Amino acid sequence: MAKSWKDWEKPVLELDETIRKLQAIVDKETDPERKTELSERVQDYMRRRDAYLETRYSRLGPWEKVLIARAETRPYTLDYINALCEDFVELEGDRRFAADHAIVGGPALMDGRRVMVVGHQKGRNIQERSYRNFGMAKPEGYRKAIRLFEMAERFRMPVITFVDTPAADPGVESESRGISEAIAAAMLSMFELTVPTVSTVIGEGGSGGAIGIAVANHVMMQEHAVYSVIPPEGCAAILWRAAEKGAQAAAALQLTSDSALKFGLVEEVLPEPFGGAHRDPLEAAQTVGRAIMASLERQDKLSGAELKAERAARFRRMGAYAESAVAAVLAES
Amino acid sequence: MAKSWKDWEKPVLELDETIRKLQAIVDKETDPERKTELSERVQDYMRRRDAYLETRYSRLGPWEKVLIARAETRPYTLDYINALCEDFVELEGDRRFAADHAIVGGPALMDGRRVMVVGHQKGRNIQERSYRNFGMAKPEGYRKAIRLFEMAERFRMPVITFVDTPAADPGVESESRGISEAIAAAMLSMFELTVPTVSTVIGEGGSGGAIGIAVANHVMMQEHAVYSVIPPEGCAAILWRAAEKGAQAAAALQLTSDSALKFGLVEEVLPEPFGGAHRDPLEAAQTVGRAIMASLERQDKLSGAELKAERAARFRRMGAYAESAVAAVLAES
Amino acid sequence: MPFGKASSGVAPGAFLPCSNCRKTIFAAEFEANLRVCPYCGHHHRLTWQQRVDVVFDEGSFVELDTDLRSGDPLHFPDYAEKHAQAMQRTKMRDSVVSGRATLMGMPVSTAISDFHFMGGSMGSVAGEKITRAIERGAHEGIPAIVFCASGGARMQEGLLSLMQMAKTTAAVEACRSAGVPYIAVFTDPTMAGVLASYASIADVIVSEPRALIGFAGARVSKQAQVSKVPDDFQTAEFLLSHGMLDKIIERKNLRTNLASLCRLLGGHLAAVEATRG
Amino acid sequence: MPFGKASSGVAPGAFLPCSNCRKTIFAAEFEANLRVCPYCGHHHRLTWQQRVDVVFDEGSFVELDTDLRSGDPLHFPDYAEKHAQAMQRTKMRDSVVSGRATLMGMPVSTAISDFHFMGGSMGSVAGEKITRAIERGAHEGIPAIVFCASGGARMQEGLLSLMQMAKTTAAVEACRSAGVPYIAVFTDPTMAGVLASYASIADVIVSEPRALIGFAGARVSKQAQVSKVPDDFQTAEFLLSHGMLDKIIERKNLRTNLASLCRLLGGHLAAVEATRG
Ligand SMILES: [Zn+2]
Ligand SMILES: [Zn+2]
Repeated sequence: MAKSWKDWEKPVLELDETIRKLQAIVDKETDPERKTELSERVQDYMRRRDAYLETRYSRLGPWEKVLIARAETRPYTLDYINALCEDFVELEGDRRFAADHAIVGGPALMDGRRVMVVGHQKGRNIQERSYRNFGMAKPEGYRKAIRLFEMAERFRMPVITFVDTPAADPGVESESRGISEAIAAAMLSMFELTVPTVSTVIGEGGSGGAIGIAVANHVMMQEHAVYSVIPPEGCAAILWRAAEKGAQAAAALQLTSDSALKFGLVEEVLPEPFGGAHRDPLEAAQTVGRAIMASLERQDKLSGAELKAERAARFRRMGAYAESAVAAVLAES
Repeated sequence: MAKSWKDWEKPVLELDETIRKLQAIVDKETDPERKTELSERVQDYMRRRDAYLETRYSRLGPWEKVLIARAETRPYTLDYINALCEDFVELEGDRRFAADHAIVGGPALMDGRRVMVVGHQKGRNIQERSYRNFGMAKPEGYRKAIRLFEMAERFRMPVITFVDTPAADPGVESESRGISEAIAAAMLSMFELTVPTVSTVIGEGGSGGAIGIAVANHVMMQEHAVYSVIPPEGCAAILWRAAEKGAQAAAALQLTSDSALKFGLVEEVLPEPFGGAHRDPLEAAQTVGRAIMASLERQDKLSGAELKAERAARFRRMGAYAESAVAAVLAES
Repeated sequence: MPFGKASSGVAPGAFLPCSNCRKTIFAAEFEANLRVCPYCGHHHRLTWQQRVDVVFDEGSFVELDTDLRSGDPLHFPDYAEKHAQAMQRTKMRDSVVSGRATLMGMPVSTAISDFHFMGGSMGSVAGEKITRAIERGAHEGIPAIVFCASGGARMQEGLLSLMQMAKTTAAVEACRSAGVPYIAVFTDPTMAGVLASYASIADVIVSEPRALIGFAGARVSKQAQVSKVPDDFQTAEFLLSHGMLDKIIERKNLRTNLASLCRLLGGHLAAVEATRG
Repeated sequence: MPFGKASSGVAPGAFLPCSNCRKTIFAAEFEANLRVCPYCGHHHRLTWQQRVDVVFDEGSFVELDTDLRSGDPLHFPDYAEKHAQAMQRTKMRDSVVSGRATLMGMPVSTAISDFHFMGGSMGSVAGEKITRAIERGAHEGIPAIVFCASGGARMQEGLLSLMQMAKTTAAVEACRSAGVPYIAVFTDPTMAGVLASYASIADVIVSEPRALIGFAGARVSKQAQVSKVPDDFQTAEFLLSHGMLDKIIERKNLRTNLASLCRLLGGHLAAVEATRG
């Protein structure tokens, strides 16, 4: 079982490095013949790399998607905001207890539209990760989100959320300050909105911590993102008393984007650039941005009451069960 | 300067004790003549006590009212709730951080009506005082109040508040969790209500801590209650660098009920029983209860929008200033 | 077999140890005491049927949504077998029973989780029943009362279970908009996905004493924590002192206290208005 | 006389020590740097006029409510004299100046507290001006921006001053109902009755660096406390980390940041809608 996305990406990273070096030589080469020859070698390497990526990424298993979703090179919420928004003012206060850096948010101008953006934020290096608490928000993070949702409602701004968290913070402090209430209240707050809402799972959609800010009219997942009721390691620990069987649990949980689409739990799976969002963050962002704007355009045609009703109905129909007296008898016989 | 209401109440308390003892003797006495004689002495003592109380309480100065408002025998919020409500379910949660025992509240049945009661609560003995934090609420107390106000709005229940606090808690913890925001948000929450509201200052109306839950359509003060922008000792400390000049400051601040009525800052002053509310808590409660019910009856005739507008207008007109170009010229010449 | 470990099959003449304090007590006395240990006051878990008996007017409960059957959408390893075994053992069809009842004369809508069925976990059927019970309150203008006893979302139904958190929350929103009282009663245990959705956003939240209540398994919370864990961590008493509960109510007072709350919040009026509207 | 202690009367060629770091600096450079010390970054207090110059479009500010005059309703000892002296010294009529201006072209309503007038304290006139400024925003559909610099309520007007807390809060409610952005800018100091009313319930709250912000005088808070008082207690940085502020903004960026906020929150649209309605 792979432990990191780098396990299979290593040959690619090595090829990338070789290509980079070779290209530098090409650039300096003055002899036209030699230049052409080297150029062809660069092209060849690139073809081989891309062929590898194409095969590899077209048959990624659930566990590999978990690892990619967790990759530290994967674009994070602020990367999408920076790529997609002309103006963004981060507002930090929850007006209750603390500034939580695992959820960021504020008003922004996206494609010329005023929107309220809220998303989980992870960190890339050790300091950042600690500052962002590994993207695990505390109650104050969700309460800040609620404040921003209410502000969006007041000023008639669509709400755009980016979901990317392993889970809500499970510590003693979070319990003391009501992490459960905060998550539930955040969902409730989203159900109360009469403005358009779009959520995108851009990495890890980790259980309650994810759904807390993912109650939208339109929910999307990036191709390699995952969305799960429980972290696969936690599931394996409970079921088989073996957290290391995460890959097995990932498969059982069907936490990939195609499964979520199949069960009708997301509206749209957004294709990622060749080799994953991390290979071309800008292209990934543009795909996400276009999808957000398309959904807003559709939602603009609905009244506030219709938006609210559509959102409730969206979640209302979720569930897999049978209901009929006949089914009941059959099930029990 | 008196330090306690007992300074002048001592003769009364002694007479009370003498009367009680003498009455016990009367009750046991079998000789009719002697019984009559003793009875008359009891009556005489009572007359003298009442005469003293009448004179004394008719000319209480501002500082003496401060001391009475702080008296540990004075009825507190829960005493009024117990006296006036048939059913009361205290709800403790602020859903944020902690249960605050300096503010109590919950739904109750008052004179057959469903109401939401919220009030500051002080303690009588050392343990109680510490449990109630001397009636000084922290942010969580005001946030609990907000929750109850919102619940009252949802279930169409009038809001009845009792005001009795030296001040909001000024500690480092309270600052850390936003005591200022909590007070301001509580006022804002009361301004949003479309149900009838009545507030009664039953003891100390201590600055921001008091007004936080006193934004009502109808605001009343008990005769000997005080309501002030700053504790007199604090005022004296700032103005004269002498906290012990509290009596002087109390006079300057005009913190008594008749002043508040004169300036149009309360609608009604509720007479207290002979010798103060603490001498007959039940009668005091009945007076308060009747006044609350009378105000609710009046407010019942208004729509939700009218109630909200009346409440805003009530506070909107408060202030003492002149406005005219002529006044401006005169003031500057 | 100590009390609180099973719900039936004990002869009334038997006597057995309390699973909490280990003191021995007659089965009949235990039942008469609503399955609260007379020695240590421990509130032992109830089945949904016992909960109905403790709280509602005798014979007033009518079960609804009885035709709902769980699927196995993910073909999750061993789920079908576990579910079938739980059905057989508990005579329930899933972890939640929903219906109508009266509470000291007042009509109410209710959903009751039973921990004995797969740890009271919330999958599609449980989520649907809870949703319907709360919606029924909203639509008919009668108070909705949910009794929680759950380890959380049911992982065997994957993301579908997570979505039940949002679905039940939508029902709470409907109840709020309708101005109908919605009350949650936490019993041992109330955890994770259930706590982090419909349970925590009730108008009023009460709990039985010493119930285990928390977001994360205690193991996870403590792992995640460098600082000291309080002794009463994740108990009802801990939650009360942290402002998350409104009241802790002993089982014997639950019926009258819930009736008071319904009356005070206007539960008896909402029905009248719903008929009018 | 160090900088930050007075607002005028210093020749531009003079040089004087910063009241915070004591380093010496030319008056002209100090003014050019918006009265922020180039050495220690200390944001020295501004007069209302300097605030207008720093934030609003040149020449766009129009003062309103100029005829409001304070009374002495309580005949409070020395109040009349103190007030008259403050008027003379500051050339203001009370501690707040209100009016209309444009911010990078957008019309806004504003109220500016000036600490130099009786510590920026809020009595009837200040309360009325702040109320009108916020109401004007609500009625005209233009963002309301208040600049706070106050020790709190003015005790010399007694309970009338306390009531200004409620009155200004009512104005904020009106602004919210109208869907018009209301922004508070905390500057050194923002305290007590001002902080505990209109200031803390703005849609967005920003602050200048290191401003003193608190409910109780630091003396009172510390007296009331057995535990350790943090070093940055009651500073803007303390409030930011405790979730009470949205952003700390250096004076030189205030203008563009406030304009961004107004635009993003739809301040430019509200006016259009207000004319329509
Ligand atoms: Zn026991
Ligand atoms: Zn300096």
